[in-house]
Amino acid sequence: MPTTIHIKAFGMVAEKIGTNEMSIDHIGDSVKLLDALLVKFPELKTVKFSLAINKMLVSENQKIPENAEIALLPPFSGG
Amino acid sequence: MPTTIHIKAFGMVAEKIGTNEMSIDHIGDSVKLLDALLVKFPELKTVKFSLAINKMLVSENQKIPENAEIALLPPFSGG
Amino acid sequence: MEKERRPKNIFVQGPISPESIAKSIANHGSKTDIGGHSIFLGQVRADAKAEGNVIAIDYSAYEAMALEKAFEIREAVFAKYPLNCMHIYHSLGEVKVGELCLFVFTSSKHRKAAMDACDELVERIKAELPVWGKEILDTQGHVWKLNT
Amino acid sequence: MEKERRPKNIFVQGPISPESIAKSIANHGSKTDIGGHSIFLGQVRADAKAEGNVIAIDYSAYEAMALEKAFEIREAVFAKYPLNCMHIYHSLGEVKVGELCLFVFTSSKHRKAAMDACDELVERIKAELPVWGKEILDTQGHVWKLNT
Repeated sequence: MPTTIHIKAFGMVAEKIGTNEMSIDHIGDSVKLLDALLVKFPELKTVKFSLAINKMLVSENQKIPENAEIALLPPFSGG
Repeated sequence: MPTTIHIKAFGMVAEKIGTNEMSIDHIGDSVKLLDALLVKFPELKTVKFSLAINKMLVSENQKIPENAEIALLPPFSGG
Repeated sequence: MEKERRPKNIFVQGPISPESIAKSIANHGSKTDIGGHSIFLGQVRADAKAEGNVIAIDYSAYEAMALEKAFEIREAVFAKYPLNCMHIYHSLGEVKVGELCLFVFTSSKHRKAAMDACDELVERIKAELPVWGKEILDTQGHVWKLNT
Repeated sequence: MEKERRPKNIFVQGPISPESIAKSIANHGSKTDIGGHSIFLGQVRADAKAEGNVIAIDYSAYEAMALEKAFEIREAVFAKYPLNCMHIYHSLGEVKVGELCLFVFTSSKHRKAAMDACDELVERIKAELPVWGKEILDTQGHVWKLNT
Protein backbone atom coordinates (compact mmCIF):
# COMPACT_ATOMS: atom_id res chain seq x y z
CA MET A 1 0.00 0.00 0.00
CA PRO A 2 1.64 3.27 -1.07
CA THR A 3 1.88 6.01 1.50
CA THR A 4 0.25 9.30 0.69
CA ILE A 5 1.03 13.01 0.71
CA HIS A 6 -1.54 15.41 2.09
CA ILE A 7 -1.75 18.65 0.14
CA LYS A 8 -3.33 21.88 1.33
CA ALA A 9 -3.84 24.83 -0.99
CA PHE A 10 -4.48 28.43 0.06
CA GLY A 11 -5.68 31.74 -1.31
CA MET A 12 -5.31 32.29 -5.01
CA VAL A 13 -3.80 28.82 -5.54
CA ALA A 14 -6.83 27.10 -3.99
CA GLU A 15 -9.05 29.25 -6.17
CA LYS A 16 -7.12 28.34 -9.34
CA ILE A 17 -7.14 24.58 -8.78
CA GLY A 18 -10.65 24.51 -7.34
CA THR A 19 -9.82 22.73 -4.07
CA ASN A 20 -8.04 23.43 -0.81
CA GLU A 21 -7.29 19.89 0.25
CA MET A 22 -6.32 16.62 -1.46
CA SER A 23 -4.22 13.48 -1.00
CA ILE A 24 -1.96 11.92 -3.63
CA ASP A 25 0.36 8.92 -3.74
CA HIS A 26 3.77 9.55 -2.27
CA ILE A 27 6.32 11.33 -4.48
CA GLY A 28 10.00 11.30 -3.52
CA ASP A 29 11.08 14.93 -3.59
CA SER A 30 9.79 18.45 -4.01
CA VAL A 31 10.95 18.95 -7.61
CA LYS A 32 9.15 15.78 -8.74
CA LEU A 33 6.07 16.85 -6.80
CA LEU A 34 6.04 20.26 -8.48
CA ASP A 35 6.31 18.60 -11.90
CA ALA A 36 3.40 16.30 -11.06
CA LEU A 37 1.29 19.19 -9.81
CA LEU A 38 1.89 21.23 -12.96
CA VAL A 39 0.80 18.27 -15.09
CA LYS A 40 -2.31 17.72 -12.99
CA PHE A 41 -3.12 21.46 -12.70
CA PRO A 42 -1.70 23.35 -15.72
CA GLU A 43 -3.38 26.53 -14.39
CA LEU A 44 -0.71 26.59 -11.66
CA LYS A 45 1.73 27.82 -14.32
CA THR A 46 0.04 31.23 -14.19
CA VAL A 47 0.33 31.77 -10.42
CA LYS A 48 3.28 32.44 -8.16
CA PHE A 49 3.45 30.09 -5.19
CA SER A 50 5.83 28.46 -2.72
CA LEU A 51 5.86 24.96 -1.29
CA ALA A 52 5.98 24.09 2.38
CA ILE A 53 6.77 20.59 3.66
CA ASN A 54 5.52 19.97 7.18
CA LYS A 55 5.10 23.71 7.70
CA MET A 56 8.63 24.62 6.58
CA LEU A 57 9.15 26.63 3.39
CA VAL A 58 11.08 24.76 0.71
CA SER A 59 13.85 26.73 -1.00
CA GLU A 60 15.70 24.00 -2.90
CA ASN A 61 14.93 20.40 -3.82
CA GLN A 62 14.06 18.44 -0.72
CA LYS A 63 13.05 14.88 0.15
CA ILE A 64 9.41 14.42 1.08
CA PRO A 65 8.85 12.31 4.21
CA GLU A 66 6.06 9.73 4.27
CA ASN A 67 2.67 11.18 5.21
CA ALA A 68 4.08 14.67 4.79
CA GLU A 69 1.80 17.67 4.86
CA ILE A 70 2.49 19.78 1.79
CA ALA A 71 1.13 23.29 1.38
CA LEU A 72 0.86 25.41 -1.75
CA LEU A 73 1.29 29.00 -0.63
CA PRO A 74 0.68 32.07 -2.80
CA PRO A 75 2.54 35.28 -1.81
CA PHE A 76 1.60 36.27 1.74
CA SER A 77 -0.63 39.29 2.19
CA GLY A 78 -1.45 39.53 5.86
CA GLY A 79 -1.72 42.74 7.86
CA MET B 1 7.13 105.53 34.98
CA PRO B 2 9.45 102.69 34.04
CA THR B 3 7.96 99.81 32.13
CA THR B 4 8.21 96.32 33.62
CA ILE B 5 9.22 92.83 32.69
CA HIS B 6 7.06 89.91 33.72
CA ILE B 7 9.02 86.85 34.77
CA LYS B 8 7.70 83.32 35.08
CA ALA B 9 9.76 80.52 36.59
CA PHE B 10 9.14 76.80 36.19
CA GLY B 11 10.09 73.46 37.69
CA MET B 12 13.38 73.31 39.54
CA VAL B 13 14.08 77.01 38.89
CA ALA B 14 10.84 78.09 40.57
CA GLU B 15 11.69 75.80 43.45
CA LYS B 16 15.20 77.27 43.83
CA ILE B 17 14.11 80.93 43.84
CA GLY B 18 10.95 80.28 45.83
CA THR B 19 8.51 81.91 43.41
CA ASN B 20 7.01 81.23 40.01
CA GLU B 21 6.01 84.77 39.06
CA MET B 22 7.39 88.28 39.57
CA SER B 23 7.71 91.65 37.88
CA ILE B 24 10.86 93.77 37.72
CA ASP B 25 11.78 97.11 36.17
CA HIS B 26 12.63 96.92 32.50
CA ILE B 27 16.15 95.78 31.58
CA GLY B 28 17.47 96.34 28.05
CA ASP B 29 18.71 92.94 26.90
CA SER B 30 18.89 89.29 27.91
CA VAL B 31 22.56 89.30 29.03
CA LYS B 32 21.90 92.23 31.42
CA LEU B 33 18.77 90.51 32.66
CA LEU B 34 20.68 87.29 33.40
CA ASP B 35 23.31 89.25 35.32
CA ALA B 36 20.61 90.98 37.38
CA LEU B 37 18.86 87.68 38.09
CA LEU B 38 22.07 86.03 39.28
CA VAL B 39 22.69 88.95 41.65
CA LYS B 40 19.11 88.81 42.98
CA PHE B 41 19.06 84.97 43.15
CA PRO B 42 22.60 83.60 43.62
CA GLU B 43 21.09 80.10 43.94
CA LEU B 44 20.42 80.23 40.16
CA LYS B 45 24.15 79.64 39.65
CA THR B 46 23.64 76.02 40.65
CA VAL B 47 20.86 75.19 38.16
CA LYS B 48 20.84 74.83 34.42
CA PHE B 49 18.14 76.90 32.73
CA SER B 50 17.25 78.69 29.52
CA LEU B 51 15.53 82.01 28.95
CA ALA B 52 12.50 82.57 26.77
CA ILE B 53 11.34 86.04 25.68
CA ASN B 54 7.69 86.16 24.68
CA LYS B 55 7.63 82.37 24.39
CA MET B 56 10.70 82.13 22.13
CA LEU B 57 13.90 80.50 23.40
CA VAL B 58 16.87 82.90 23.59
CA SER B 59 20.14 81.56 22.20
CA GLU B 60 22.28 84.71 22.03
CA ASN B 61 21.98 88.21 23.48
CA GLN B 62 18.65 89.72 22.55
CA LYS B 63 16.80 93.00 23.15
CA ILE B 64 13.92 92.77 25.58
CA PRO B 65 10.73 94.49 24.37
CA GLU B 66 8.68 96.57 26.82
CA ASN B 67 6.25 94.52 28.87
CA ALA B 68 7.94 91.33 27.67
CA GLU B 69 7.07 87.99 29.22
CA ILE B 70 10.28 86.29 30.29
CA ALA B 71 10.41 82.65 31.32
CA LEU B 72 13.12 80.78 33.20
CA LEU B 73 13.06 77.22 31.90
CA PRO B 74 14.97 74.29 33.42
CA PRO B 75 15.75 71.35 31.06
CA PHE B 76 12.52 69.93 29.65
CA SER B 77 11.38 66.55 30.93
CA GLY B 78 7.98 65.87 29.39
CA GLY B 79 6.75 62.50 28.19
CA MET C 1 7.61 39.79 32.22
CA GLU C 2 5.90 37.62 29.67
CA LYS C 3 8.23 35.23 27.88
CA GLU C 4 6.22 32.13 27.23
CA ARG C 5 8.03 29.39 25.41
CA ARG C 6 5.09 27.91 23.50
CA PRO C 7 3.22 29.25 20.45
CA LYS C 8 0.18 31.25 21.48
CA ASN C 9 -2.81 32.01 19.35
CA ILE C 10 -2.63 35.29 17.45
CA PHE C 11 -5.83 34.95 15.43
CA VAL C 12 -9.15 36.56 16.21
CA GLN C 13 -12.34 36.03 14.21
CA GLY C 14 -13.43 39.21 12.45
CA PRO C 15 -12.26 42.75 13.25
CA ILE C 16 -10.17 43.74 16.28
CA SER C 17 -12.25 46.04 18.48
CA PRO C 18 -10.96 49.32 19.98
CA GLU C 19 -12.36 48.10 23.32
CA SER C 20 -10.11 45.03 23.27
CA ILE C 21 -7.15 47.32 22.61
CA ALA C 22 -8.10 49.51 25.59
CA LYS C 23 -8.35 46.40 27.74
CA SER C 24 -4.94 45.20 26.60
CA ILE C 25 -3.43 48.62 27.41
CA ALA C 26 -5.12 48.73 30.83
CA ASN C 27 -3.73 45.27 31.66
CA HIS C 28 -0.24 46.80 31.66
CA GLY C 29 -0.98 49.30 34.44
CA SER C 30 0.35 46.85 37.02
CA LYS C 31 3.69 46.45 35.19
CA THR C 32 5.45 49.40 36.75
CA ASP C 33 8.81 48.79 35.10
CA ILE C 34 7.31 49.73 31.72
CA GLY C 35 8.04 53.27 30.50
CA GLY C 36 6.79 53.13 26.92
CA HIS C 37 4.34 51.24 24.72
CA SER C 38 4.40 51.14 20.93
CA ILE C 39 1.31 50.05 19.04
CA PHE C 40 0.67 49.44 15.36
CA LEU C 41 -2.84 48.99 14.01
CA GLY C 42 -3.67 47.86 10.48
CA GLN C 43 -6.98 49.19 9.14
CA VAL C 44 -8.79 48.03 5.98
CA ARG C 45 -8.70 50.71 3.28
CA ALA C 46 -11.43 51.46 0.72
CA ASP C 47 -8.99 51.10 -2.18
CA ALA C 48 -10.25 51.67 -5.71
CA LYS C 49 -9.24 48.78 -7.98
CA ALA C 50 -9.76 48.52 -11.73
CA GLU C 51 -12.45 45.89 -11.00
CA GLY C 52 -14.29 47.87 -8.29
CA ASN C 53 -13.93 49.40 -4.82
CA VAL C 54 -12.78 47.38 -1.82
CA ILE C 55 -15.53 47.04 0.81
CA ALA C 56 -13.91 44.37 3.01
CA ILE C 57 -11.01 41.94 3.24
CA ASP C 58 -11.63 38.25 3.92
CA TYR C 59 -8.53 36.87 5.65
CA SER C 60 -7.46 33.23 5.61
CA ALA C 61 -4.31 31.59 6.95
CA TYR C 62 -2.38 28.36 7.12
CA GLU C 63 -2.97 28.60 10.83
CA ALA C 64 -0.66 25.89 12.16
CA MET C 65 2.31 27.19 10.16
CA ALA C 66 1.46 30.84 10.93
CA LEU C 67 1.43 30.17 14.67
CA GLU C 68 4.80 28.40 14.51
CA LYS C 69 6.24 31.25 12.46
CA ALA C 70 4.76 33.89 14.77
CA PHE C 71 6.38 32.09 17.69
CA GLU C 72 9.74 32.07 15.92
CA ILE C 73 9.45 35.81 15.15
CA ARG C 74 8.35 36.51 18.72
CA GLU C 75 11.34 34.70 20.20
CA ALA C 76 13.78 36.40 17.81
CA VAL C 77 12.42 39.87 18.61
CA PHE C 78 12.45 39.19 22.36
CA ALA C 79 16.08 38.11 22.03
CA LYS C 80 17.02 41.23 20.05
CA TYR C 81 15.32 43.96 22.13
CA PRO C 82 14.93 44.47 25.90
CA LEU C 83 11.14 44.16 25.94
CA ASN C 84 8.79 43.67 28.86
CA CYS C 85 5.80 42.58 26.78
CA MET C 86 4.76 41.73 23.24
CA HIS C 87 1.30 41.02 21.84
CA ILE C 88 0.27 40.18 18.28
CA TYR C 89 -3.32 39.83 17.02
CA HIS C 90 -4.39 39.26 13.41
CA SER C 91 -7.92 38.94 12.08
CA LEU C 92 -9.33 35.95 10.22
CA GLY C 93 -12.53 36.10 8.18
CA GLU C 94 -14.23 39.28 7.10
CA VAL C 95 -13.00 42.72 8.17
CA LYS C 96 -14.89 45.65 6.68
CA VAL C 97 -13.38 48.88 5.41
CA GLY C 98 -12.46 51.13 8.37
CA GLU C 99 -12.16 48.17 10.74
CA LEU C 100 -8.91 46.92 12.30
CA CYS C 101 -7.20 43.72 11.10
CA LEU C 102 -3.80 43.82 12.88
CA PHE C 103 -2.77 44.84 16.40
CA VAL C 104 0.92 44.73 17.38
CA PHE C 105 1.80 45.92 20.90
CA THR C 106 5.28 46.13 22.45
CA SER C 107 6.34 47.52 25.83
CA SER C 108 9.74 48.33 27.29
CA LYS C 109 11.47 50.31 30.01
CA HIS C 110 12.80 52.91 27.56
CA ARG C 111 10.86 53.92 24.47
CA LYS C 112 13.35 53.05 21.74
CA ALA C 113 13.21 49.27 22.21
CA ALA C 114 9.40 49.20 22.07
CA MET C 115 9.32 51.37 18.95
CA ASP C 116 12.02 49.48 17.03
CA ALA C 117 10.61 46.09 18.01
CA CYS C 118 7.10 47.10 16.95
CA ASP C 119 8.30 48.25 13.52
CA GLU C 120 10.28 45.04 13.02
CA LEU C 121 7.36 42.85 14.09
CA VAL C 122 5.00 44.51 11.63
CA GLU C 123 7.46 44.06 8.76
CA ARG C 124 8.08 40.42 9.61
CA ILE C 125 4.39 39.63 10.14
CA LYS C 126 3.52 41.00 6.71
CA ALA C 127 6.45 39.25 5.00
CA GLU C 128 6.59 35.90 6.77
CA LEU C 129 3.19 34.82 8.05
CA PRO C 130 1.18 32.57 5.70
CA VAL C 131 -1.91 34.79 5.73
CA TRP C 132 -3.91 35.92 2.72
CA GLY C 133 -6.31 38.78 2.19
CA LYS C 134 -9.11 38.48 -0.35
CA GLU C 135 -10.29 41.99 -1.16
CA ILE C 136 -14.05 41.96 -1.59
CA LEU C 137 -15.29 44.50 -4.14
CA ASP C 138 -18.56 46.41 -4.42
CA THR C 139 -18.95 44.80 -7.84
CA GLN C 140 -19.35 41.38 -6.12
CA GLY C 141 -15.99 40.26 -7.47
CA HIS C 142 -12.74 40.06 -5.55
CA VAL C 143 -9.00 40.54 -6.01
CA TRP C 144 -6.19 39.01 -3.97
CA LYS C 145 -4.37 41.53 -1.80
CA LEU C 146 -0.69 42.10 -2.59
CA ASN C 147 1.75 43.25 0.09
CA THR C 148 4.32 45.74 -1.16
CA MET D 1 -7.96 64.90 6.56
CA GLU D 2 -7.29 66.93 9.64
CA LYS D 3 -4.90 69.78 9.09
CA GLU D 4 -6.05 72.57 11.36
CA ARG D 5 -4.02 75.72 11.20
CA ARG D 6 -4.41 76.87 14.80
CA PRO D 7 -2.80 75.54 17.99
CA LYS D 8 -5.03 72.99 19.68
CA ASN D 9 -4.90 71.92 23.27
CA ILE D 10 -2.72 68.90 23.96
CA PHE D 11 -2.96 68.88 27.76
CA VAL D 12 -5.22 66.69 29.85
CA GLN D 13 -5.52 66.86 33.62
CA GLY D 14 -4.20 63.69 35.27
CA PRO D 15 -3.60 60.35 33.55
CA ILE D 16 -4.71 59.45 30.02
CA SER D 17 -7.30 56.66 30.22
CA PRO D 18 -7.24 53.53 28.04
CA GLU D 19 -10.93 54.23 27.32
CA SER D 20 -10.10 57.63 25.79
CA ILE D 21 -7.52 55.90 23.59
CA ALA D 22 -10.12 53.35 22.44
CA LYS D 23 -12.51 56.20 21.64
CA SER D 24 -9.84 58.01 19.66
CA ILE D 25 -9.08 54.83 17.68
CA ALA D 26 -12.79 54.16 17.04
CA ASN D 27 -13.22 57.73 15.71
CA HIS D 28 -11.00 56.79 12.77
CA GLY D 29 -13.26 53.99 11.54
CA SER D 30 -14.97 56.39 9.14
CA LYS D 31 -11.66 57.46 7.56
CA THR D 32 -11.46 54.73 4.98
CA ASP D 33 -8.30 56.01 3.29
CA ILE D 34 -6.27 55.11 6.40
CA GLY D 35 -4.32 51.84 6.23
CA GLY D 36 -2.15 52.08 9.35
CA HIS D 37 -2.07 53.74 12.76
CA SER D 38 1.00 54.14 14.93
CA ILE D 39 0.61 54.87 18.64
CA PHE D 40 3.12 55.68 21.35
CA LEU D 41 2.13 55.66 25.02
CA GLY D 42 4.33 56.93 27.83
CA GLN D 43 3.76 55.21 31.18
CA VAL D 44 5.08 56.33 34.58
CA ARG D 45 7.75 53.94 35.87
CA ALA D 46 8.39 52.97 39.49
CA ASP D 47 12.05 53.96 39.25
CA ALA D 48 14.27 53.49 42.28
CA LYS D 49 16.22 56.68 43.04
CA ALA D 50 18.89 57.18 45.67
CA GLU D 51 16.35 59.27 47.63
CA GLY D 52 13.46 56.80 47.37
CA ASN D 53 11.10 55.07 44.94
CA VAL D 54 8.99 56.98 42.42
CA ILE D 55 5.25 56.65 43.13
CA ALA D 56 3.97 59.35 40.76
CA ILE D 57 5.04 62.19 38.48
CA ASP D 58 3.55 65.66 38.88
CA TYR D 59 3.69 67.38 35.48
CA SER D 60 3.74 71.12 34.96
CA ALA D 61 4.19 73.14 31.76
CA TYR D 62 4.62 76.61 30.38
CA GLU D 63 1.34 75.96 28.65
CA ALA D 64 1.13 78.90 26.24
CA MET D 65 4.64 78.27 24.93
CA ALA D 66 4.13 74.48 24.84
CA LEU D 67 0.99 74.81 22.72
CA GLU D 68 2.75 77.12 20.25
CA LYS D 69 5.67 74.72 20.07
CA ALA D 70 3.41 71.68 19.68
CA PHE D 71 1.68 73.48 16.82
CA GLU D 72 5.01 74.20 15.14
CA ILE D 73 6.07 70.53 15.52
CA ARG D 74 2.68 69.36 14.26
CA GLU D 75 2.88 71.51 11.13
CA ALA D 76 6.47 70.43 10.42
CA VAL D 77 5.62 66.72 10.75
CA PHE D 78 2.48 67.09 8.61
CA ALA D 79 4.65 68.77 5.95
CA LYS D 80 7.28 66.02 6.09
CA TYR D 81 5.08 62.88 6.03
CA PRO D 82 1.90 62.00 4.08
CA LEU D 83 -0.34 61.69 7.14
CA ASN D 84 -4.09 61.54 7.38
CA CYS D 85 -4.29 62.30 11.10
CA MET D 86 -2.16 63.28 14.08
CA HIS D 87 -3.12 63.52 17.74
CA ILE D 88 -0.95 64.48 20.74
CA TYR D 89 -2.03 64.35 24.39
CA HIS D 90 0.17 65.03 27.42
CA SER D 91 -0.81 64.88 31.07
CA LEU D 92 -0.59 67.76 33.53
CA GLY D 93 -0.75 67.27 37.30
CA GLU D 94 -0.32 63.95 39.03
CA VAL D 95 0.06 60.68 37.14
CA LYS D 96 0.65 57.62 39.29
CA VAL D 97 3.06 54.80 38.55
CA GLY D 98 1.56 52.48 35.90
CA GLU D 99 -0.66 55.24 34.49
CA LEU D 100 -0.27 56.87 31.08
CA CYS D 101 1.16 60.39 30.66
CA LEU D 102 1.68 60.69 26.88
CA PHE D 103 -0.42 59.56 23.90
CA VAL D 104 0.86 60.18 20.36
CA PHE D 105 -1.28 58.87 17.50
CA THR D 106 -0.53 59.08 13.76
CA SER D 107 -2.43 57.62 10.81
CA SER D 108 -1.55 57.26 7.15
CA LYS D 109 -2.44 55.36 3.98
CA HIS D 110 0.72 53.22 4.14
CA ARG D 111 2.27 52.17 7.43
CA LYS D 112 5.75 53.67 7.08
CA ALA D 113 4.67 57.31 7.23
CA ALA D 114 2.61 56.78 10.39
CA MET D 115 5.46 54.89 12.10
CA ASP D 116 8.21 57.34 11.21
CA ALA D 117 6.08 60.37 12.05
CA CYS D 118 5.10 58.89 15.43
CA ASP D 119 8.74 58.24 16.36
CA GLU D 120 9.76 61.75 15.32
CA LEU D 121 6.87 63.35 17.23
CA VAL D 122 7.79 61.54 20.44
CA GLU D 123 11.44 62.62 20.16
CA ARG D 124 10.52 66.24 19.47
CA ILE D 125 7.86 66.37 22.21
CA LYS D 126 10.37 65.18 24.80
CA ALA D 127 13.13 67.51 23.59
CA GLU D 128 11.24 70.67 22.71
CA LEU D 129 8.09 71.08 24.80
CA PRO D 130 8.48 73.16 27.98
CA VAL D 131 7.06 70.48 30.27
CA TRP D 132 8.54 69.29 33.56
CA GLY D 133 8.06 66.14 35.56
CA LYS D 134 8.45 66.21 39.32
CA GLU D 135 9.01 62.62 40.46
CA ILE D 136 7.21 62.09 43.76
CA LEU D 137 8.98 59.61 46.03
CA ASP D 138 7.66 57.23 48.66
CA THR D 139 9.93 59.04 51.14
CA GLN D 140 7.76 62.19 50.74
CA GLY D 141 10.59 63.94 48.90
CA HIS D 142 10.86 64.51 45.17
CA VAL D 143 13.42 64.67 42.37
CA TRP D 144 13.13 66.46 39.05
CA LYS D 145 12.82 64.10 36.11
CA LEU D 146 15.63 64.19 33.55
CA ASN D 147 15.05 63.24 29.92
CA THR D 148 17.93 61.33 28.37
